[in-house]
This record gives sequence, structure tokens and C-alpha cells, in this order.
Amino acid sequence: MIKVQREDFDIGVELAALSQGRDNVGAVASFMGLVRDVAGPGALSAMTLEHYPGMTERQLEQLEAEALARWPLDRVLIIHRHGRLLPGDRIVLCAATSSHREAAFEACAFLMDWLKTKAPFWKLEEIDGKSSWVAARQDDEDAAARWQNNNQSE
Amino acid sequence: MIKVQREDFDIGVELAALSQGRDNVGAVASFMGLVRDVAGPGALSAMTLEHYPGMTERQLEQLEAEALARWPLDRVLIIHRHGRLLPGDRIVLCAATSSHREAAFEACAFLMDWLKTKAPFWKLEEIDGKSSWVAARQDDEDAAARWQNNNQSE
Amino acid sequence: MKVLYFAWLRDRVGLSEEIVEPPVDVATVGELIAWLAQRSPGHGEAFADPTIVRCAINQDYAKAHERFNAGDEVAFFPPVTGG
Amino acid sequence: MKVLYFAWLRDRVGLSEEIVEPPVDVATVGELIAWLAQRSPGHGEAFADPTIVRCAINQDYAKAHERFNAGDEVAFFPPVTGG
Repeated sequence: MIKVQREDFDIGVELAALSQGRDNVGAVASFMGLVRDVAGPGALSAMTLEHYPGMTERQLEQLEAEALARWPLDRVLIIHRHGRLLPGDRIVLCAATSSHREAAFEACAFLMDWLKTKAPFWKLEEIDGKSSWVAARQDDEDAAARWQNNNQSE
Repeated sequence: MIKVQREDFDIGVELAALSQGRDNVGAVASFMGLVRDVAGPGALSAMTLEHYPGMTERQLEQLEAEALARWPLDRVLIIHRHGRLLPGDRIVLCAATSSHREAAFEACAFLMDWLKTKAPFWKLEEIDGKSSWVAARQDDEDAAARWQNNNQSE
Repeated sequence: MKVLYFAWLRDRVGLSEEIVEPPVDVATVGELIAWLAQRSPGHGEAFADPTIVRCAINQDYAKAHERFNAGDEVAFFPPVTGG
Repeated sequence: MKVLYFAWLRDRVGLSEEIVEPPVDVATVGELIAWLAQRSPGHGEAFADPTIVRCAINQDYAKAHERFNAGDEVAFFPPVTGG
């Protein structure tokens, strides 16, 4: 399931819905990303997430399908917020449910790596009163590259 | 933080408390284990988790310290329930927070692998009216063994 | 055809979208970038280094050599930084 | 000294704990298992295969060759299955 939204989310409610009535799901791996005060305490006043409506949903649906095809999962959840967020705010939630914990963990890491390099979101940081676009990181590219040889167990 | 308890937990409340006021925490990896209906729909009526009070807390505190020593984490949370649980009930929650998502993911997988092989809990399954103790699994031993050569990046 | 700009590409171009009619010999993403870069100083600045510009045709990633059609939605943006 | 039993070891022994006084030549975990196995048919059944019995001395894992002291809390249980 894919949700691209301005609103906050409740991980407890979301994960309960994901495994509700699925009695063969023993493993729920999840990752939550928060707005981080990268420049030191109090320096970051806000972060605005811009995205490409339409393409975002399209990319995340492809990502969900890819994860379901690669691992023995029951379900996948990706929630990504956009708009103006404050330090400590929730940005993203990825979750994968399975009867196998290794599959759930690996799929969840895969979702995050792919999302960091493929989902059309851009972060604008406000630090000390100045706004600047966050630059993409090479190590996110490297992390995503490890999934490209179609090797499920790394 | 370690919690060994009979009561259910709310992952949203627990994870919010874990990152509360920690503005350099961008990554929250977590794993939740649920009671799984291993024998097919409706066959498992309940699962009772017995533990060794005192030793459990002692082992989990060692595990927490080990994770904090191995990875650049901010905090670790382990909640493990005991008592009689029903299919779909939450059993365990492991979480690790960090400024690096790889560290959070790896630490969380480490916590679960160690917990499966070291924490003194035993599962008694009630299937079709008969109670039997769950046998330990060799692949849990194998999963735990990969952390023993002190290699942080597997 | 409709062209969209996001993040600092939009800031530099000064538009979030525009309707353009490139000549028929402009057929690939790379050629479109070179053509758009001539439209204004802002466009020139946005496309100054094409290696850090990403493109999507109809909401799927497209590389410089790929061709577009007249009715396509073509978007330009920096490398993504979500998650 | 106090000996604790958990899970199917407790079921077979029929006790969750007991106070025992092994002779002085019983000094290691392995020797204690052999000595306890003689106490009753239930004990014998619980310790029939020592390779699948785990031991903790004062709540830390202990192997067969390790020694215990008179005041220790010694626990026996199957391989763990939590998580």
C-alpha cells in the first residue's frame, strides 16, 4: 500500500492495519525516517519536502511491486509525507510483513534504498534563516546499487 | 531500554518516546514479532510464553549494551511479552535509532537474531487442543552465528 | 508539449511549468535540454550542467538519448533527496 | 543450592525448583546433570539427552565443564524459542 500525504501518520495504527486478519504474518519490519537537525541543535528550523505528484505514486507502486516480487512477503507499506516539517517530525514509513523475518528486514532496507534514489522528492532545508536544497548523496546511490544485480540475499 | 512484560504495547507510543527530544535521530528501524498461526488457519488457539525472570532482563541488558557498542546508535529498545497470547498478538518489539539508517537496520536485525537464540523464553503452542513446546530452529542459530566474528558490516 | 520543473531547477528557470514547441529536429531529451537552455538566462543557469539534471517522460525516468513525443509530459529535476 | 527448571525440563522433572545438596565431588555443570538425573525417573527423562539441555549459573549461560559454587542459582532449560 502506498500513501503520499501531507498529514502525519501513526505507526501503531498503520502496522496494525497491515497485519490485521493475516494470521500467518509473524514478522513486521519497519523503518521510519525523521527530520534530523543536521546542522547541530536548533540550527535547522524546518524542512520542506517537495514532490512530483503523480510520478511519486507511480514510482512507489513500482517499488512495492518489485519488493513483493523479490521476497516472500505478505504486504508492503510505504507512507511518504510532503510539505513543511519540523525537526523530529516523521517523514517516511516503510514496512514489510512476512512469515520470515529475514525477508521482512531485507525488503524494508531495499524499500528505503530505492526510495532514497528513485522517488521524486526534494528537501529544502531552512538553516539559520537561509533556505537551501539538500544535495543527493553518493552513498545513497551506492546503497541502492547493491540491489541491482537482482540478488535477493545480497 | 528493556521491558519484559505481560501487557501489550503500542509501537507508536514506544517509538515516539525513543526519539523524543533527540533531534539528531533520523533513522528508526524496528521489528515486531506477532503470534503466527503456524499450523494453518484456526489451528493454533494460543501460545504461552514462559521466561526466566531475572535472567531475561540480565540477558536483554547485555544485548542492548552489545548493540550500542557495535553500531553508532542513539538508543535501543527491546520489549518482550510473556504469558498466554492469541494468534496475531504482538510478542516482541526491537528498535534501534541512529543518524544512519544502515546502522539502525543492522542493529535491529542483530537484536532479533541474538534474542531468538539467547533470551530465556520458551513457547508452548496449543494446536487442536494439544499443548507442545516449540523446538529451537537451527536457522536461528545460523542467523545468530553471523554476528559472532565481530564484523559490523556482515 | 508541457515541461515541468522541480526544486532548484524551478527556482532557476523561474517557472514550475511551461508549454513549449521545440522544432522537429529536437527529438531526444538531450536535444531538448540544449534547446531549453537557450530560452532565457534562468533556463541557461538551470541546465548549465546537464549531468546533474534528471528527466522523466510521462512520469518515468528517461535518459539523454531517449526520444519524446509532442504530447508527452516532460519533467526536469535534480537528483532526488527523499526518504 | 537452588536448582530451577523451565519449559519441558520442568514438565518432566515435575518441579519448577528444588533445593539440593550434591556431594563435594560434583563440581561442574556436567557432573551436576549426571547426579540430578539419578534423583527420580522424571529427572532421568529430563536429562536423558544432555546435549539439548542448556544451563545458567547465576543467570549467565554456563557450559558442561564450568564449575558452580554451593550458593549458586543453577537453572536448566531447553534451547530458547523466544522472539
